[in-house]
Amino acid sequence: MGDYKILKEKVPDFIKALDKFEVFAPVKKGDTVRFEKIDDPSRATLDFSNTNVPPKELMFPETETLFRYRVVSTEIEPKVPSDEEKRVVLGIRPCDAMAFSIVDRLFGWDFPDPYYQKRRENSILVGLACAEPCSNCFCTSLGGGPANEEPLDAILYDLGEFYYLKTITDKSEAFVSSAGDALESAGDSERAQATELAGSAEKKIKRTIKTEGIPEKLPSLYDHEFWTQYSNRCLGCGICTFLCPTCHCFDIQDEIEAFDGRRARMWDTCMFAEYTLHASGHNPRPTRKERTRNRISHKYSYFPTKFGVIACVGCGRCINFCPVNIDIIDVLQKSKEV
Amino acid sequence: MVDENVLRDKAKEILSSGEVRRLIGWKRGTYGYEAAPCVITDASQADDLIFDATCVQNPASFITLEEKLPVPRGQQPDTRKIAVMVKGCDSRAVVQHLVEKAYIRDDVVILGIPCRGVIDRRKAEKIFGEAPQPVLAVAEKDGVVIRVNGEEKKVSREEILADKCLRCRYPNPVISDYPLGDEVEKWADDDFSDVSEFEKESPEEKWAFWEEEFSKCIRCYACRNVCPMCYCVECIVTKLKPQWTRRSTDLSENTVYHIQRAWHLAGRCIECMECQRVCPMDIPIMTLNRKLTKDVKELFDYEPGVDAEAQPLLASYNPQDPEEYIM
Amino acid sequence: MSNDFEPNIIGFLCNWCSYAGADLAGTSRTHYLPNVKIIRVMCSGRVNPLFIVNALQQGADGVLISGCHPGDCHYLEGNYFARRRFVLMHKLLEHVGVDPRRVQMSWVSASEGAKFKDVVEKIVSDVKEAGPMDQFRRRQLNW
Amino acid sequence: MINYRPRIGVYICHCGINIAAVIDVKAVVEHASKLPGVVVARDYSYMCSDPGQGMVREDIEKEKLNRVVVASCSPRMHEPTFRNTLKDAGLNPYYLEMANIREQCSWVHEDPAIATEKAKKLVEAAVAKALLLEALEEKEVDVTPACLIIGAGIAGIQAALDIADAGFKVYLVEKNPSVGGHMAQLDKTFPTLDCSACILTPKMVDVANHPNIELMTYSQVESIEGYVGNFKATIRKKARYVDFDKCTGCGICAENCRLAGRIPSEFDEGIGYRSAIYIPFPQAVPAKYTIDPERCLQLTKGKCGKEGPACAAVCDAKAINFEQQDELVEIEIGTIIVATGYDIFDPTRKPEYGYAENPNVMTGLEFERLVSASGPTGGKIIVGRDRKGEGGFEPKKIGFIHCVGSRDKSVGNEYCSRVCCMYLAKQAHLIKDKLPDAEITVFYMDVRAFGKGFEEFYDRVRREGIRYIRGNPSEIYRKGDDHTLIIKVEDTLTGTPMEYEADLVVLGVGLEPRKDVREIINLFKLSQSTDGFFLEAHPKLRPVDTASDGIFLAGCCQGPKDIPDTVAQAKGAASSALIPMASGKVKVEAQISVVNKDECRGCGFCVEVCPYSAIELVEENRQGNIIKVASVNEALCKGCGSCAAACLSGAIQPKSFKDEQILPQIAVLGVKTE
Amino acid sequence: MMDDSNPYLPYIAKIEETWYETPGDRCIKTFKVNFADEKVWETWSHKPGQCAMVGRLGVGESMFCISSSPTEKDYLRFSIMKMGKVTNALHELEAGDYITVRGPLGNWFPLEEWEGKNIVTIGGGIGQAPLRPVINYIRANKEKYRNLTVLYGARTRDDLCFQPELQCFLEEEETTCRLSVDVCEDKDWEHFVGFVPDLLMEVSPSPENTIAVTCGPPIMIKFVIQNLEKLGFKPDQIYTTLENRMKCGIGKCGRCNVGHLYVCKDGPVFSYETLKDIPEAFA
Ligand SMILES: Cc1cc2nc3c(=O)[nH]c(=O)nc-3n(C[C@H](O)[C@H](O)[C@H](O)COP(=O)(O)OP(=O)(O)OC[C@H]3O[C@@H](n4cnc5c(N)ncnc54)[C@H](O)[C@@H]3O)c2cc1C
Ligand SMILES: Cc1cc2nc3c(=O)[nH]c(=O)nc-3n(C[C@H](O)[C@H](O)[C@H](O)COP(=O)(O)OP(=O)(O)OC[C@H]3O[C@@H](n4cnc5c(N)ncnc54)[C@H](O)[C@@H]3O)c2cc1C
Ligand code: SF4
Ligand code: SF4
Ligand code: SF4
Ligand code: SF4
Ligand code: SF4
Ligand code: SF4
Repeated sequence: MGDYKILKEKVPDFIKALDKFEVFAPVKKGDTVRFEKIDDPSRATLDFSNTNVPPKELMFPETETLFRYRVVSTEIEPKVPSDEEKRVVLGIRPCDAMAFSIVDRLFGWDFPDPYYQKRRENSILVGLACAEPCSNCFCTSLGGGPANEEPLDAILYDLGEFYYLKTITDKSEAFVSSAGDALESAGDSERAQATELAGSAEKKIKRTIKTEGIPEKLPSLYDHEFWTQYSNRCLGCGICTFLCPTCHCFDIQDEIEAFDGRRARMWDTCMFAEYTLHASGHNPRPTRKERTRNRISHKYSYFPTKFGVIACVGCGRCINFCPVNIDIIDVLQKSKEV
Repeated sequence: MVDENVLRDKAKEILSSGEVRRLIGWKRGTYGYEAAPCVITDASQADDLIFDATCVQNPASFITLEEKLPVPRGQQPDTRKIAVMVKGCDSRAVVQHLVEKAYIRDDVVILGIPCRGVIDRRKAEKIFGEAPQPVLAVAEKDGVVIRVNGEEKKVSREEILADKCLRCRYPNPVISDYPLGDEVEKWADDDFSDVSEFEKESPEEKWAFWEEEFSKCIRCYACRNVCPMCYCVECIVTKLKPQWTRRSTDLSENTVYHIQRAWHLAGRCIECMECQRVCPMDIPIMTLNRKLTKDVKELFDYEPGVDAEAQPLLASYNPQDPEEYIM
Repeated sequence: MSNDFEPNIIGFLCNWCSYAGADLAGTSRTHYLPNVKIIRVMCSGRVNPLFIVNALQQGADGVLISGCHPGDCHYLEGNYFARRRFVLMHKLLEHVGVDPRRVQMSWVSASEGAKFKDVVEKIVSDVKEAGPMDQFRRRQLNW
Repeated sequence: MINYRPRIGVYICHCGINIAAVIDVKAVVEHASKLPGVVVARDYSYMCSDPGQGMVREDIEKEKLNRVVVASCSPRMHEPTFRNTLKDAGLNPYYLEMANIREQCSWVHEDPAIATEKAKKLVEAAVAKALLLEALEEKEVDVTPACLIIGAGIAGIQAALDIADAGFKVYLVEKNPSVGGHMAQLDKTFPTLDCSACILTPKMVDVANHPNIELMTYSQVESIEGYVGNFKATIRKKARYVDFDKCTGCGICAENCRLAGRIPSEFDEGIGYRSAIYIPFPQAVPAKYTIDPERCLQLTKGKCGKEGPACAAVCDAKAINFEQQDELVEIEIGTIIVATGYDIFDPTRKPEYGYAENPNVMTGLEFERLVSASGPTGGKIIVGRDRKGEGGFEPKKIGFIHCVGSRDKSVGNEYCSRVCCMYLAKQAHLIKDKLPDAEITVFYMDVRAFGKGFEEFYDRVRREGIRYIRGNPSEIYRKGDDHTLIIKVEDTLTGTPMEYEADLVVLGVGLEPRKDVREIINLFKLSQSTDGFFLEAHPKLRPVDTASDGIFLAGCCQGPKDIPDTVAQAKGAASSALIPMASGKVKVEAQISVVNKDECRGCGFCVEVCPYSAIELVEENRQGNIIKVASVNEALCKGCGSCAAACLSGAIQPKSFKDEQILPQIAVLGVKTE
Repeated sequence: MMDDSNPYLPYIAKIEETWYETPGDRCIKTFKVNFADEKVWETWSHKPGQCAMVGRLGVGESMFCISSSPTEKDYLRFSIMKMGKVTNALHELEAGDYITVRGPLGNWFPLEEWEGKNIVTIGGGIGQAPLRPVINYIRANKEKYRNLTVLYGARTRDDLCFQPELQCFLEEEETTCRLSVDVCEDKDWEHFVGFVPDLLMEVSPSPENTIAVTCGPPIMIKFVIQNLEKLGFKPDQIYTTLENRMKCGIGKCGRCNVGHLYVCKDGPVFSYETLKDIPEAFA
């Protein structure tokens, strides 16, 4: 498809030109980076390692209204995103993008989820190839890579003075055409530089795990003591899952204010004790051992068994952010050894 | 400071005596600037134990994290002790636990480790970048010797130690059964100038600051879960009957969550700074906690976690307490 | 602040002194501003400071806590605990940027109907100046 | 959490026009009827009246109401009334919630629109809470059939006799060596002029002899613990240094005391004198001597004369014992009556009246002793005698001054002492009786002759030729070297400043709370009203009750009053104290705290804050693990809820004031009415 | 199925009748409901064993099995035990009130496959609710099945649900029905006293051409299955329904998984053949 370039100083103009879309891009607050809707182009940044919160929140927000109602009436008003809310998401890292193609399977399975799907359809994903992977990145072990394109609509490469923009899908052409002056055309030389960048980035990835056999092995470790080595120090905080681009568990709660109510869903995590607690008080996963086991097994065994793909993209967030050094690569490696 | 071999030997001795059911300490992490807390139950695992300036975590948190599973009929619960290694700051958590009757003195074996400070991962990353290999670091009187990415360097304390250490008032454990290593000299003090500075801001400025910070919170509750003082059976934050805070994340609920937790730590927070360390969103939680720590000290001349015989701050009063703002 | 702002203030009054004091203001036909709505508790010591936070979140612009004078608590010492808790919570809220005038405490005895009026006038005028509390009100955002 | 189907009835009271004149009652009814859970909303002119209550009862039956909200006056007024209404209709009385739309709405807000909006909100909040009310069980405990009465003035005496006559044990504790209180000091009593001693002394004797009364004079309550029905008190019987049983009351000791006639007599208000071993007055009960440990030479100096204590030497009964110690007695009682009386205003606090300097300026109470036939002068009106009873003169011009220390903000007493107008009238009359030629002038601000027969008496006194001048003297000073006093005053009826000469001025001193009132407050956890007297539970409807169950008030300790009122109140207190004793059972507070053991972490914060030590940590088996959790003693808990605010996880909650019941109120009140 | 485009939107249903099956703190109340919009019936169809999310606006929803058989027309029945927030709120409701219904959800008992076989149902407590539609379906289609045996037990006599119907089963010729209670002080109780797995052993149904369906508390299911195996039942002859905490009911929210299976979507009906390798199924 097309090759373009954007001078770095033109990025704000580029964003401004996309006024037909809602533009989402990473924004820095202190040392944290997170996607936000951009009203002021100067707030967007493309200079970051990866966002703290993965862009899954753009399709599947932390808290989202499913429908509204009045407690005293029998009318309900669904809050499904409309077709009109077209968006461009700028600066998604390839690993996070790949997570969408994994989670798509879940949200598209059997009962399609209109909230997630509508946003997916409405969004044009513009990736940002990694030049400096973080030290805990292991995307290559899961079929990804610093410039992996699936399921991006376009991808940016940081080539110093400018970004090289490569469009991948028809969808992306729509937005490129509206970008106007901010875009210049690019060609083979940029393309070559980009390939080189991707290649060298890939070489910088140090951490790996061979996933073969893991999905089959994990269920056999169901009662194994090895889980407690990790679960004993797990805080049960759920950082690993909240920040995981493929974790998708949620809770549904009703909230009322006087007579107005809404049913909303919000992120939840299998690392919380309340997650599986029955109304009767029985908890099928009573301790952190069962919960730790479930998290790892879900990603590396249950999900692949059901949906044919491991629910991990190797972004390294759960390793980076786990406050107690529960390192998924280490866990998986050990699981093979025991 | 302690010789790791002394520490391991002690751990082995205690574990093989059969008097403890678990021992909490640190072992080398899989990467980076932080050790990993670890729970061991067998003397054979004691060789994994370490202590150096990467041992930032507070092991006391893991005492109360242990789940008490239903005891099958006809069996007895394991009531053997828990052994825990503590730095100065960590030891205050144990003291405060005792004040709050979380367990009794006889339930714990305390291995006290004098400490010259631990490093702050975020500061270190700014200086040396990411560290794919586990880092070794030793705090000395005049700086920290750190082995990172194959090189050994020495940096000043100010540059690399965690903030809590730069104002540490209790480098030596305030309670211990087995003091391991020689006591170290106190090298810092706390004047709460950071808090005083913030106090000077106008309400609007303060709120602007918190609005930005609180809106980042993803309510993972890591700050609560890691906090050695947050060990309620049922935390009001997640309680449904009544529901004080809603699970949905927005500025309102997030703010209330933070006020609630800060309030619950009033006169109880022992300043281990774990809450702020673990926050994936870099929320300066200590700015709230330290405000209360300062006020509690100034208004009531009270400091939690130093005297196991003390009364809990908010479960006691003095008829002469200040009456500021009361009409 | 515009003068037509009528603050909504929730008052937590202890049954024995302050609630009785407010009753006395009533029996004495002491007219005062209607902005404070009272929730009766048995003792100021019952007031969990988180009620204040909850009230601000639920939409109150200000919160008043009132109890017996020190030493006069019907339950002997409840107000001493209340005082400690209040002073700290007040400081905490101030630190978060909540205008400190929004949250006040008073000692009003069963015989101080007139004082109750004064307390009400004071907090109402203070909160009027502070303006509507909309910092962390539970809003219907994204609803 | 609501776990039933709410059927709430809301009743809005007009309170005549007290509510309805300001609040649009119909609009409130309309609003209430739409609230969740409400099945009926009605209004009525007087909800507390029988038809009003009947309406509620009927709805409970017909509409199957399970919660009731009454919006009317203060719950402090009628909560018990409506609780009973519910109970009568077979509903748990704690399913009632009240909205105070009178005291805290219609009476204090003028604007009908605003008041109506506020009333709606208050009703809404009450409904929100009512939804979450729980049925509470009113438990009963056994009552120890005994009453402790503190203070043996006429109030304590009367209460003691009534209770004892009803067949219950009474412990009557009096601080002084004799019972009788102030009434014993009085000469004749207004308005009927019966002789005080004549009507009082028989009662004093009765209390001493009554088989059901254990009289403990010269004693004090040291400590008190427990709760209604089950109090425990420790009484300190102070050492009299005289063996109570051996003393025959002959009085030889006093006559022989080396300090005889040297110590000003408290009973005689300092115008008569006594010995160091004494009975306060001849008719004292018990007629047993007491050694004043602060004056007795033997006790203060360790020796009395060369030969040793004279009293001991002369006592044939060998009753004197300098080694005697205070004795502590523990008693168990079911109820308590506080009847500790009053002190008179100390006129030195009004130096302009020259009381301290001039022996012929005296207090009304001194005058009572002066005029009393059993007093130091034998009832002769002679002023200025010395200690030996020599000298002195018969006054010719006498001034009486009203309101000394009463109705006077400058000394901090805003209240009227209720007895001074009348006792001054009485005293003026008594002088006129004894010194018909004396020129008597009474300076008054107002004359309050409101009691039965008072106005008639006042009229009579004026007709006797006693001059009443309306004016408040600004100064009293000695004219020259003799005893003539000048009273400076402005006649406020004519507006003329005047000076009067007098050779005796009687100050109509008011009644004040006792100087040691704090001790009693701390002991019994009582409250004070603004005037400093003990606070009754309700000024109209519970005038003898205190805030603490089982503790009652009688006499002037609750506020100034004359003897008939004192006796009436004493009888009231006696009958109130008899209620639990006669029924043998008493209800304990139902709104007490409960612990949710599954949420308790055993920190004991609640234990530390509970003022009644009602909580302890007990062992609990949580699925095989032994842990400690809080547990509340139901008889001790008063339901203050302090524990709930101390508990971090909300594991302990006072019934009817649980977090889950208060938060919905906050939620409702937080929403603004626009 | 409901609104095809949005599986989170519930139908509004009106309660027509309610009654209590059992008394006590954890009482069971049955709700007979009809859709507020009668047109829903045109697209609605459910099979025995299927569930629905039943809720109350402002409170939330929970998963309950539809305890009426598809053969019972124009109404749905739910039998709900009072347990937590949602069930408490539902218990408050009475005829004339509205609830939300989202379903039918999950899979169902393969009754077509079972045609021509003997059927044994083994229920405990509220676990009888999902079995009720099975039983009634078979009774309505007697000709297609061979013998029907209903084994049902509860803690006490009062805790037995659907008592009037049980009476019918007892009286009916073609149905074998045996009841049990764990504890009994009642002298005129003529049935079994003891636990359901023991009742099963006493009755000892033959595995020959038989399907056994069981539902009840997890511990009961565990022992019933053990006993069925002792009696010679093969894993594929044993069916059960699982319950787990659920929020979405449509295989998204993730909380009801046992191993790789979502109880809400892949279940709640499972053959023991499927479950036997998933240890978490009986956790
Ligand atoms: C000058 C004067 C003239 C009056 N003339 C009249 C009159 O003519 N007619 C009339 O109706 N009223 C008159 N009164 C009012 C009358 O005196 C009171 O109404 C009456 O005495 C009140 O009785 P009491 O029992 O409440 O209090 P008191 O008489 O004061 O008795 C209280 C008793 O309690 C004892 N006590 C106090 N504290 C303690 C303690 N801690 N422990 C144990 N014992 C304690 C005291 O020693 C005392 O014996 C007059 C009052 C004054 C001052
Ligand atoms: C204008 C006015 C304003 C007042 N304001 C106040 C105030 O603000 N505050 C205050 O404290 N007090 C006030 N009062 C005084 C108050 O009304 C009385 O103190 C109080 O009502 C007395 O109650 P009681 O039960 O003694 O008499 P009542 O209220 O008169 O009741 C006596 C009852 O007995 C009935 N009865 C009478 N004879 C017989 C019989 N032979 N057989 C059967 N039944 C009979 C009567 O019908 C009546 O129902 C006021 C009085 C008036 C006149
Ligand atoms: S981030 Fe780490 S500590 Fe937190 S839940 Fe995940 S594994 Fe446990
Ligand atoms: S750790 Fe950080 S993000 Fe998580 S709840 Fe605490 S403050 Fe919020
Ligand atoms: S926030 Fe409060 S209730 Fe929650 S765990 Fe911490 S101290 Fe306990
Ligand atoms: S609040 Fe933070 S600093 Fe304080 S004790 Fe808890 S974790 Fe440590
Ligand atoms: S409510 Fe008051 S009296 Fe009762 S247990 Fe709690 S603190 Fe004690
Ligand atoms: S304060 Fe709360 S948690 Fe602590 S012992 Fe009391 S009830 Fe239990």
